[in-house]
Amino acid sequence: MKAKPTIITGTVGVDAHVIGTKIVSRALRDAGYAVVELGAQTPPEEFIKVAQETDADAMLMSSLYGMAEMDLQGFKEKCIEAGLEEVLLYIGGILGVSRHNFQDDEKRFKEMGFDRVYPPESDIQLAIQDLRGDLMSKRKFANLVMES
Amino acid sequence: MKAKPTIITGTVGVDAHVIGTKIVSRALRDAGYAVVELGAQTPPEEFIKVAQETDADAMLMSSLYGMAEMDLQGFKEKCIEAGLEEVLLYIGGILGVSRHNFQDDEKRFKEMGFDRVYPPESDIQLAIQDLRGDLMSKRKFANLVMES
Amino acid sequence: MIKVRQKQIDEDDFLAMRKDVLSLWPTGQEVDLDEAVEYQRNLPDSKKFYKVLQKVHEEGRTVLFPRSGTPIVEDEIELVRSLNDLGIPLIPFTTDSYTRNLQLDKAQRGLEDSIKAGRSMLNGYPIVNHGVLTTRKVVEACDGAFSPRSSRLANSLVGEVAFASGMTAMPNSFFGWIGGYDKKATVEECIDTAQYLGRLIGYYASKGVIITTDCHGWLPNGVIPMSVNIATQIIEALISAEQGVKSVMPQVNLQGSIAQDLGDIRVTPRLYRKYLDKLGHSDVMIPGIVGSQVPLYAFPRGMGSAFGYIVYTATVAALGQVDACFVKTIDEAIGIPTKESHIESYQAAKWVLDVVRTQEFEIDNEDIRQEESITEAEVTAILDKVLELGEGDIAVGAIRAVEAGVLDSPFSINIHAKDQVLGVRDLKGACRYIEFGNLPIPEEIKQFHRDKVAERENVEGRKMDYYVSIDDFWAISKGNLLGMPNFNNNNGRRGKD
Amino acid sequence: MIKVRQKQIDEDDFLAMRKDVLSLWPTGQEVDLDEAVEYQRNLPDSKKFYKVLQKVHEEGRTVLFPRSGTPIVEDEIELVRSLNDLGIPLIPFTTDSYTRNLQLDKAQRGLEDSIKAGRSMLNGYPIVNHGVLTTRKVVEACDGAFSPRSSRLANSLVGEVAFASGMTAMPNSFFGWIGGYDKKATVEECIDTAQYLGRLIGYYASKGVIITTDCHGWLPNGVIPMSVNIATQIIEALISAEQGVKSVMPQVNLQGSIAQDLGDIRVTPRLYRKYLDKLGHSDVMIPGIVGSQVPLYAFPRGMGSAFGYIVYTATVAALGQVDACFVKTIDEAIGIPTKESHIESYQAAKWVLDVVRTQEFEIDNEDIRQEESITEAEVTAILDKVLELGEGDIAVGAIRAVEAGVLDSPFSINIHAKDQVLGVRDLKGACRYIEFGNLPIPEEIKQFHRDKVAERENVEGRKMDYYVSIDDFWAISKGNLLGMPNFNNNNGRRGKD
Ligand code: B12
Ligand code: B12
Repeated sequence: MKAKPTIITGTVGVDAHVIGTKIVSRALRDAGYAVVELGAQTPPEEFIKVAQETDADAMLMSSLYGMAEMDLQGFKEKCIEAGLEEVLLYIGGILGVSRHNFQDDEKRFKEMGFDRVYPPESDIQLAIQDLRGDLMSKRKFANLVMES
Repeated sequence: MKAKPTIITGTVGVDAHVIGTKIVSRALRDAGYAVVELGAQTPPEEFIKVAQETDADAMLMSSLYGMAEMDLQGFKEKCIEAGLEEVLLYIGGILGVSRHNFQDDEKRFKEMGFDRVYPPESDIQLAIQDLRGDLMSKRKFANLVMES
Repeated sequence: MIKVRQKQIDEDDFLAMRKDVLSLWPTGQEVDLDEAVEYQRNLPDSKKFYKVLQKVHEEGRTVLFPRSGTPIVEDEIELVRSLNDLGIPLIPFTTDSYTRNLQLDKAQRGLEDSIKAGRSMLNGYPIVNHGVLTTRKVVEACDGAFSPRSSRLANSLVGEVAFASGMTAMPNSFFGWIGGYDKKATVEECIDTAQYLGRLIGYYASKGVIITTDCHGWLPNGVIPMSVNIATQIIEALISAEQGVKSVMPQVNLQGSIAQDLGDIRVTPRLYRKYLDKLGHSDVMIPGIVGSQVPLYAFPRGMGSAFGYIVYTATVAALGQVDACFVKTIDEAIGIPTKESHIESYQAAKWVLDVVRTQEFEIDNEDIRQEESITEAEVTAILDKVLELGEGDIAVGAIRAVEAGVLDSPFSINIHAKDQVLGVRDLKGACRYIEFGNLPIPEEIKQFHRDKVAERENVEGRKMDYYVSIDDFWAISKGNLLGMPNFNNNNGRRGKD
Repeated sequence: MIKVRQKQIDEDDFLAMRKDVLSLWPTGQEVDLDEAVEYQRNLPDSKKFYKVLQKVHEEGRTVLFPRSGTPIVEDEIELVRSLNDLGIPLIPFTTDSYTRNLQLDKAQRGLEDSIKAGRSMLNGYPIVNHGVLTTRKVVEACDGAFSPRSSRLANSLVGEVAFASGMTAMPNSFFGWIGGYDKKATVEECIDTAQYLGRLIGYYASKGVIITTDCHGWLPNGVIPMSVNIATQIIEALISAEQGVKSVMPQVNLQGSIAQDLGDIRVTPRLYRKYLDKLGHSDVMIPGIVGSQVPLYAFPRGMGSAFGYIVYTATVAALGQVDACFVKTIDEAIGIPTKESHIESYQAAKWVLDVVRTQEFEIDNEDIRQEESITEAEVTAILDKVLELGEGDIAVGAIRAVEAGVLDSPFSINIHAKDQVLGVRDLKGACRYIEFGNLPIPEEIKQFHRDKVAERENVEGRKMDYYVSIDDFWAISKGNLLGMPNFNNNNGRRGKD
């Protein structure tokens, strides 16, 4: 069992909105996680490759530019193929184009295999709480007492 | 036959919005009409009384404060009772309360016996053209060449 | 023969007058003055208008002071709460037009119809019909200080019910009635009525309860400088002060010219102080001033433009560092605003008020100073003339001044107004006179107006007359300060036909 | 080893490079440079960006220069027409993200999907896929001057297609890519790319066709002074000028502090002129400047607050008398704006721009002058250091400066940025550094920043650190300039858990 869970962060596709994922990454680090920060404009394949290399426990993906759905077609399936079915998939940001309902986004991304979907401007501390719970319930970290 | 048509103006009920009816009155005078300007806050009964006294040809009523419908319940009937069935009834301003459709206002006031109903901020010159046409077609002024 | 005098109403006479006022409608009997004083005494500071203003002033903020009212009490409670939730500490209380005209049976019918229909059939809250007990529920429903709006006929009764219900401010603005609300009352009748409310507030003051009076002055219905408005506000303040009012709030009408608006913001409270002191009312406080989007220009109909006008006005108010700010809503040109429109409009205004005030940005230039000194000279000349006409009695002077056109303003509702003055904007958008009527404005200042008007005549190649005045009146609603001859409604200019 | 130099690309080399660029996608073949020059020559003045700016400047107006783009050509035509109908003479042309990253097959798919679905599946107009003939239809559809937006990878090809289609301006802002659009490119690669577009515009210029370059500088992703942004804009202008660009448009990023924004508006064009002249480009004109709501603060989500922010920014732009103004829409925080949101937003902004500019209001005070001199000192120190590092060659200097952190800005996308600087607002809302990294800011000015930051630390009783910087970054979206520790998203501050 690893000492610290390993989390991969980044924006997916050619999304340039890096500010949010930088803040997310720092918050995870502050909370005691090992963070592999891929930054902006990270192709889905790179997430998978790095997850394999680092034995990652979760991916916290960001997307703001409205094209995440196109970018992530079949992503969960590729994760499974790559032996990453146990890796938690979270996504946050702005997931649709133009005025739309978050509920629709959430439904769509859950159907695409994401474990959790966050609305715009979510509180990252709450997401970190979710993450802790999800990791514990996967029993990968039997007694996850993080620094925070 | 009179030399000039006589027009009565004013805001009806306790409506205080006098600016519009002052502008309307001046425009009518500029256009050569005889105007009896009752000003703001004129009770419906006063319109009728003055119309009788002055042998008026039309009333151009204004109402902006949203309560015209209440103020003018049964007005046309009272005009008829008073022998004023031939007097043209025009109304303009803001005829309903809150966001609403002018089309509904128009329908309602026409049903109440108004000859013409004008939307907010109407061009008074166009209304004066209407008036001229209506007066001529009533043949009260066979050859209405106004000054304008 | 003028009977009214600038003199405090004798207490016994006043108590006798009260009986008549309270007998106008059954709910009058709910008003028990001693109990009301006690109730007022126990109000928290957040419900005392002058305390809120003072606090806001100390904190260097500009808060919103909107207008609104709706007939059904549950709706009104929801409305005042939603305003308060937005951070608005000064809560308006608009009464409906029937109430204002003391047609209380019609108000009753409107109220009942509203309840039956489940939607408002009145354009405000019929405070008299609801009475003290019900209205206290509204006052207690949120944590803000209340100020009801009325007009002349109902002023005394509305004041009685409002103060007994825990409201702590009210306009006592008899020139407001002359400008916009009362067609036939004489100036003397208006002063009479104002003296009653002043005396009532004075009575509360004598028991240690301070109620604030906001002075609106002669409602400016058109494109004109604010001098007459400011002068008449000060007259209203003096009349109220004589009756025992201890707290007055000046209102600066923001017209859209930054220089003129900021000049007026500076000069108005200074002139209030000057004349209050001069006439022996040094103990009357000015807890704060309110900037108002009031000059009665037609509002833009489009939502975007309406937001533009609202936020712009709030910005100027904040730059002028006024304590409170009244802006309209995006529905202004359409009809009584929905709750949503209220909220969005005030959120926009609040955003900019907070952002600008944080900056403590000092703004000054030659134009502002010039407008300031012009307004000061005009107001002073007018007030001195009024005092002269009254032989020292401001009440008498006010009456004679209106008669003589020494006080005058265009498009007023009241038939006693001369209506001989008119204005247009100059090239930079400041309001200037084109017709001075009998205003006692010093000759060199008249010349200044004429020069500015001539500049625009030269540039536009047209005479600055009544029609341009009306063009300018519509201009803001069309997206600028200077009117164009071809606005859609043509302004009654003679067409070709 | 740095290979790039501040030196005009040789014409033959350039023509050879063009072949490669145009072969990237079939529509490249639609570009015939001579025919394009001819087409450009015949454009009316209203489609020439610099002419429009000059005219606006002479008339003393501030016009809107929005952003927008949509994939389907009929929709794009409708969009540009509706902007133009609002009186907008400078028409933006946002390309989609796939295009900007030269993923033209994905753009093609997105375009086809959009057409099939009848709604946009791309976040902009795929100009390369549409090609010259189609895009000319858009340009000809309205009476405005066009400026397309791209990022590094597609910059050359987008420029080729856009100019051949009759567009007459384009950013050539390689620091913009470093700040916000390109993760991996080296500064050298960025300069290379910018030199190509500069050379292309220079080629048009040599035939008498003036195309304007707007310089955005290092995209400021956070709460920091604009000095690095302005310095890098000037570097971009110099790189472009060397390639033959004859018209550059400075952009002033309006951050919400009136004093700082107005100071920057004054100083920016002056410093452009200074360095252009100093380095031998006196013949490059500055036809106008644009004020931009660009510092990349999260936008308010509520409609009212969004209008507040938009109108406020436009007001400051108009007070600063800039020639053009870019504001976002009320949908900014939500998603790609609808056509209605565009229209309402620009109507609001236009209302205030027109109303304020009419007034020719002069605004000045000690704070503005102070900000002006601080920005001037910082930009000068930075640029002089860059020139020193490059031993007189600005291109070489720019590369070394980024490496050394002499040019630096937080939260940049590019991995070559040092990311060692950080800022917060001071008590009055001006942006100050809390971390200077290696910026060559003179010591006494650093001290000024520290003093201002200390003032706020004292008042708020908390250290001004990374977390406050992020609080401040969110502040505008929450309705003020200064961030509070308890904004809903907590800013990643360590919680209690
Ligand atoms: C800043 C910005 C940019 C900057 C980015 C700079 C940078 N270095 O990152 C620049 C200028 C480069 C940019 C470019 C573009 N942008 Co942009 N941009 C914005 C803006 C104004 C703010 C985004 C931001 O940084 N927010 C602040 C950060 C801190 O918040 P955040 O990212 O949401 O992250 C927080 C939370 O959401 C959460 N979170 C984030 N991710 C995750 C993930 C998980 C798992 C969890 C639990 C939580 C979480 O925690 C974070 C910290 O609190 C938004 C509009 C807005 N919201 O105001 C538009 C916006 C996102 N951009 C948009 C667009 C279209 C673009 C462009 C395509 C077009 C253009 N304008 O040039 C390009 C795209 C380039 C590309 N290839 O992606 C659109 C997207 C539209 C849509 N989805 O429908 C928006 C919404 C604006 C709009 N309405 O048009 N943009
Ligand atoms: C100025 C004004 C006032 C002034 C009036 C001053 C005065 N001396 O007239 C004052 C402050 C006194 C006032 C008071 C009130 N007002 Co008011 N007021 C306005 C305002 C801002 C402008 C009205 C105006 O003068 N327009 C300009 C004139 C020239 O236009 P007009 O009257 O429409 O007339 C033109 C055309 O319509 C046409 N026309 C007019 N009549 C006719 C008739 C015919 C036959 C024809 C052919 C053409 C025609 O020609 C005219 C010249 O071009 C409007 C909102 C707006 N539109 O911006 C609110 C507004 C009319 N007021 C309103 C209300 C509710 C009130 C008050 C009840 C509450 C309050 N705020 O105190 C009181 C009512 C008092 C009373 N008893 O009536 C509401 C009415 C709501 C509704 N209908 O749903 C409005 C719409 C504001 C709002 N959205 O709340 N108001």
